[in-house]
Amino acid sequence: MKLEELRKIRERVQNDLRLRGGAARVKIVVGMGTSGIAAGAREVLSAFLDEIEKRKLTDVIVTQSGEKGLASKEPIVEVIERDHPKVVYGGMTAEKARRVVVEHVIHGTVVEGDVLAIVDAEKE
Amino acid sequence: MDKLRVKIDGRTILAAPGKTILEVAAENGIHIPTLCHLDGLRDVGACRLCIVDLYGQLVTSCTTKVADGMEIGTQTETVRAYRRTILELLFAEGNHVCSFCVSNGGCELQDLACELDMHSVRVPYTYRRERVDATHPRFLIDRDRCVLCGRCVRVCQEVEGAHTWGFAERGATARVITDLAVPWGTAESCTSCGKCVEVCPTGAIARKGASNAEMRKHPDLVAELTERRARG
Amino acid sequence: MGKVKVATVWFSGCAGCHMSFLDIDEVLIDLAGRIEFCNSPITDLKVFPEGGVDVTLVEGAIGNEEQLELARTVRAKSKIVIALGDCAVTGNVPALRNGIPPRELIEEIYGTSRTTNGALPYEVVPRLLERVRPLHEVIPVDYFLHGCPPPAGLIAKAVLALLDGKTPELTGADLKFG
Amino acid sequence: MAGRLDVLVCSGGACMSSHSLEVKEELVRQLEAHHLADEVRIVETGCMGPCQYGPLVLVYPEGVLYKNVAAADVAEIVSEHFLKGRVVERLLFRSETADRIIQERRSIPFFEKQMKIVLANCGAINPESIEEYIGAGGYEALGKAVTTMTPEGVVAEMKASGLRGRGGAGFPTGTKWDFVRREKSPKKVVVCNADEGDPGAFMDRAVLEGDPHTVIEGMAIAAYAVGAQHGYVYVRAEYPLAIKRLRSALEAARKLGFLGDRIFETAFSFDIEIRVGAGAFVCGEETALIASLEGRRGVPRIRPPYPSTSGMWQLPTLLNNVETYANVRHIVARGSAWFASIGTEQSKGTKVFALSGNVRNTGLVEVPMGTTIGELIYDIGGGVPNGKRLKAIQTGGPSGGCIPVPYLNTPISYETLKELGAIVGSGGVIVLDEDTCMVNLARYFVEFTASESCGQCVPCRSGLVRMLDILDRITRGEGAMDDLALLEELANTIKRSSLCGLGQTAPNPVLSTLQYFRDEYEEHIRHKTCPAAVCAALFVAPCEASCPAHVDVPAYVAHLSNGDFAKAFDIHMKTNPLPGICGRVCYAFCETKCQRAQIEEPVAIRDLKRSMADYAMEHKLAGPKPRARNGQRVAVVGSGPAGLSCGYFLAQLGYETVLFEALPIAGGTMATGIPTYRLPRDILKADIDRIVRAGVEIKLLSPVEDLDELLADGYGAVFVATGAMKAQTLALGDPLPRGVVTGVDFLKGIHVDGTSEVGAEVVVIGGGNSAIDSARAARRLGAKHVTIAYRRAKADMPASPEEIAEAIEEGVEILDMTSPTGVVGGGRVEGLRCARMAAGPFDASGRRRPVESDQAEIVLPTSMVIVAVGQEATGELLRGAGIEVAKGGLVPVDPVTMSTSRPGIFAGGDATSGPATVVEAIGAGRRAAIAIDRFLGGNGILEPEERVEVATDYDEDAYTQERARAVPPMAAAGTRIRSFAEVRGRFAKEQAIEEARRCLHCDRKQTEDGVCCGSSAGEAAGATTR
Repeated sequence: MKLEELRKIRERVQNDLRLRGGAARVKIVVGMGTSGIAAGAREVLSAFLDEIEKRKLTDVIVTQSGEKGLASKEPIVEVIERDHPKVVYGGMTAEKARRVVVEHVIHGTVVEGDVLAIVDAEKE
Repeated sequence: MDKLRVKIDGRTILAAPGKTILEVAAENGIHIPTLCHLDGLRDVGACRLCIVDLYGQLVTSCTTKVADGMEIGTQTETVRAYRRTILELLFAEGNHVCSFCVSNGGCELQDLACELDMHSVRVPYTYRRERVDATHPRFLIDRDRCVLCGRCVRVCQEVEGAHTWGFAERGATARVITDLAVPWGTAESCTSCGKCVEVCPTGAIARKGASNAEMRKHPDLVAELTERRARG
Repeated sequence: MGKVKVATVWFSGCAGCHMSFLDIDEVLIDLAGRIEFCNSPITDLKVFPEGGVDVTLVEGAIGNEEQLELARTVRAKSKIVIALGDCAVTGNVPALRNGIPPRELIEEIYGTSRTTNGALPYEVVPRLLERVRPLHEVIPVDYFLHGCPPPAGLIAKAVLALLDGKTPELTGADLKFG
Repeated sequence: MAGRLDVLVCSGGACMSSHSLEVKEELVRQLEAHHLADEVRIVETGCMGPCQYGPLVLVYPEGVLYKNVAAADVAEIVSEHFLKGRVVERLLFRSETADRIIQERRSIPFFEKQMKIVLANCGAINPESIEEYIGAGGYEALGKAVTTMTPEGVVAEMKASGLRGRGGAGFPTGTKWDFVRREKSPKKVVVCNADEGDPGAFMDRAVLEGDPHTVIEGMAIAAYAVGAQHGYVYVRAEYPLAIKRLRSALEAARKLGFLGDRIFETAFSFDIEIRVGAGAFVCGEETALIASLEGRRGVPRIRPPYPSTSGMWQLPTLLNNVETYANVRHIVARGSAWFASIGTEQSKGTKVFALSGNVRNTGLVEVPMGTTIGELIYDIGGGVPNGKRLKAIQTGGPSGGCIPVPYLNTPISYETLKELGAIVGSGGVIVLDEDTCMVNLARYFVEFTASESCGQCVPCRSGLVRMLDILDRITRGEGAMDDLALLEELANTIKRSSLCGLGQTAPNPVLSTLQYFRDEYEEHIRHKTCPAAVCAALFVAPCEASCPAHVDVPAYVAHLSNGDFAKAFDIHMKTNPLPGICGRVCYAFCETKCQRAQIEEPVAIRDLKRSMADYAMEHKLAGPKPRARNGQRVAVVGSGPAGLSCGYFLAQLGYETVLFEALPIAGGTMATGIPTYRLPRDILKADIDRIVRAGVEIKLLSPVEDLDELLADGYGAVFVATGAMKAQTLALGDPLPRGVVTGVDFLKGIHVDGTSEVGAEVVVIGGGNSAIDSARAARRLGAKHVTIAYRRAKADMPASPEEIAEAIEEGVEILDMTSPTGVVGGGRVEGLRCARMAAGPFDASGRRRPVESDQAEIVLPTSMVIVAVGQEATGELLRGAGIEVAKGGLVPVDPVTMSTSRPGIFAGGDATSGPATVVEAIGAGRRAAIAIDRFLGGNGILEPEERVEVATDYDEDAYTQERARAVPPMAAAGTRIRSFAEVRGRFAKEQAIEEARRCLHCDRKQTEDGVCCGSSAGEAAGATTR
């Protein structure tokens, strides 16, 4: 074992432990109420997780929330970035989820067409 | 070798390095009471009766080596009081009934009561009740009279090399045992050399059938033996 | 000057200490002129003097309720109490029964005895204490005379010192038990 | 696919014993069932800390902490939280101070003030995964040390860090390392002492179970620094889980090359073996530990030589404790300067404490050195539960000492605790509440050390047993005052002359309790009482022991359970002649000690008493017959509870007794101060009339001005019970506008003078019962809005919680942390200016002192201000009789005889104690009556007959089953505020009988053959140890 090897292990494992750090840059919240799940929120959630894994994003966490009260727009997803307003997407699909990861999460460009609302953090 | 300068009870004394306070005191005619110490055996500092005052710290003189500039009090109020309390504790934990003891008149514990001015035992007595082990053909042990000084254990290990005697249990139930706590008479390692009898400071280990007048012990035997062995 | 009032009492012990007291020989004559014996097994005076005494010598350990009671009376009515001999000082031989329940003891001693026909003395004699105790465990004691029995000379030394109004110097070999 | 949730299940020892593994298994099943196994990862971790609330489940990324999770809760957590994102609120932590739920782990007060260095990984990673350890930065420090630092450099870092031995002695770790490093020996050994043996200490176990690699890494760094090749961990056999995890950690470390040959491809080689100890406490002592490691009898030997020069196999040996090693990697990785910046001048870093005893949040906590004791107990520990008062904390286990309440502001460090006679020790902290008997506590520790002494040296072996004898004697009520001196002498002899640390520290629990709680020892010896009602030989039952009047509660409750109200009443009258009053306004100290609370709730003793008293009143029962008159006369000044009680018992003893009362009515504060909705005046009158019928003469409108006149009048003795009627005031303005009154005057106005003027808006200042009484009375007189302004926190109000709750129901608003500074208004008061307060340091009472906050002053608009901030005695009458009067008008008296410095003059009640309770005054009056009897030549015996245990005639076993406490009917708040009618109703007769049968009969201690005949809870009550 060399020091460099140790550090390699650490980097690998740290990705694994990122959930517990509480210091994620971006938090993606998938609405998983009854209507959300009926509209395909499970697939959306899986797509997010898969895409994040593929792109080795260590500072993004995916979590879930309950009913948002806007059944017609489900699945609904919120993207919360530190120091940015919250972006709420509606009518998500697995495909759109992958796009949000690439464009919004990685490149910082909101995927305009699917946005339901942009909410300032203070107003909540 | 350079001598160290120490002060014992106000007297300045030159001492050889590597010696214990007890040795230096004895060489200079200063008596310090002892019980578990015996010339020729390794010192363990268990009975605590030889404590002396280093003015700030109490140490057992049998285990503490002299150091240059050391100031030692062997008879300060503090150590005298503590020694007396410790002696009372010894008397209280056993059944030290001198009047019918085979060592009456030849007992180090009895002598210590005189030496340390012990008028009465202020703590409650325990009244221990242990069976006398008289299974050995020549010797017996009355554990009620044992002070757990460990001299029998050490002489058996260090001089005889038989390792028959040992300690068992702890706290108030600690006691000396032969082999793995078997009756002495059945302890196979025992060579029946009798050194334990000679070093036992009280009447706990004694020769069978000996009258009080006959039961005089010779603990100095050990020092003689070890010295002779050293000379080869 | 009036005579010094002296009492002696005898609890659980063998009377050997009293014998030793008598062994002080010619000193007894000297003492006779200076002390008044108030209560003592020797004089067979059975009631402890109401008015109190100067010195009481106590032989024996405290083994039963009567002795405990009397020991307290002795303390209340004596200026100086001396524990005389190893039984009073340490419990000595009588205390060897400690650890055996009194009931068992009585049954062992009386229950199997031919002379008592197995009758057990529960009511007529004072009840045994759970443990035999040295005198100072039940009352404060001023001086301790060691020995089984204490040598006559030691007793004489202590008593004479007290008669001279001095504190008996008990030290070294004076403190030999047994 | 990457995980979405990490679910950490605590599998520390405490959580495992509350079945956390079942929770984990159920989680696995539920995740499978919901097809979440890929997204949710379950991690078994070491101890998370708040053991009280186990099993604990921590869910990331949100950081939601669930407590007391049962397997049955798992389905809900999975379907609600993991699937739908709805946190399961009922399993969350709740704030102790405010009524709110706390979701995230980091905002739970228990964690807020902690700083986790040693425990950083405990509860956060899987202890059986070396990868997780590495992910958390593990083995980086070892790599750094062996590849970039010299051994001297490592030692220098340790020295500079200021780390001190965490095993208890606090020896500088770097210095010890330096000793070993300097030894010229080709072979050296490092040893980890994991023989954690203090009762109540479990920090080493938590580290070994929760983060074993941190210890391995620390030992490896140490070995590198001192030049050792072999390491041993000496761990007690009682820690099988720690052994198992350590063993698997060692294997994993070897596999990755952190142990073994050429570590990090350097010349450094090192390996570790586990040695399992057989559980002797003394083996925590280093020389005994080494003896045991070598396979010999585990007894200490004299030092020097120290292990650093001659330890295991006579080799230079470095011996440190688990927690010490756990600090090492952090110091190496982050630098000594960082470490030295934490803590106090001489005590650096953090310390792990195991909080246990009477504290809300028991468990493991880690705080920076310098954290105050109060912060540890209150902010982290959550304070003392069940409404009990803190008495002391015990630190350092059997080698440590007690620290009483006045020292809560002491910052924790090796030096400060030592100064107080305690020690940091290994970190066990036992919180003790008012129900702890300090003598019994000391006895417990001495019993422990006496049986754990190795038996080698005389002072420890024989001395501790003798100390135990003496302590036993004292707890049985057979102690003498001389025993305390002997106990101290033995303690000092053992402390100063024992061979090893065990003996040298074993007397500490006795010495420190003697230092701070000597009065408690003296209570046991002089008065044969155990104030905490623990030492079973000294009382009938805990209720009786805690009653200031020592009413034989078990006896009268037993009579009630048999339906015999008259006999119950007779028993009560033997010690307390005011049952009607006490059945309503008593503080019911008895109920706070009632052992029934261990099953559900205390027996409703006060309500039972009321039923009995009402029965006696309605049936015109008189109570026990007094003795024939003996012809002697005694005067009593004041007709409050103390005076009435003293007068009654004097009459029972045959004295002709005259009570002098200055006012036109009898009863003292009971008549002038306690509102009628709590104590109807016909009840007061009935109790007083019964005393008059028993032979006491009461002279109203007869103020006494000169005690000597009374004595000259032929009274053989005088009992002065003039109360504490003078209201304390606040400087709110000069001159005060109209509308500012004292609580005393306000309540007296209502009940004696018949005035009833009240403003629409009323502010009451104060936090005691008279403040509550004033507020509730004001509501009844028509005040629209009543506010109580109190300068401390609501939880610190001295008023009874029951009264406070009832006041709030009646619309009284309580504004705490509010301290009045002045009134607003000219002719008539218009408002009250108040400063807003913040919680400051702890005061001698153990409460936080209110200090001015930076919030702006507020003005409470009001037309009336009632100042109810306390009352005091004047002591005038006694001063006039030449008796010295202390500050606050209080007269010093003997607590048993109530006699003043002047023979023949006795005093009691509020006049000598300051404002207290009715039942305390009754007790004082009775004690005085007994003492007066003795003074006048009597024998002072009120009850010649021995206590008889009351037989009961129902199926007791049936009543030891859980059974709710009976609640008497209460008037609705809306009805209550319309009149001064009594608020609380009473039990129906059958209901009272049923309730009385809930009594567990703690008075029945042992039958002749030594078998306890009570129920299991009854046994608990009779036991001397808690």
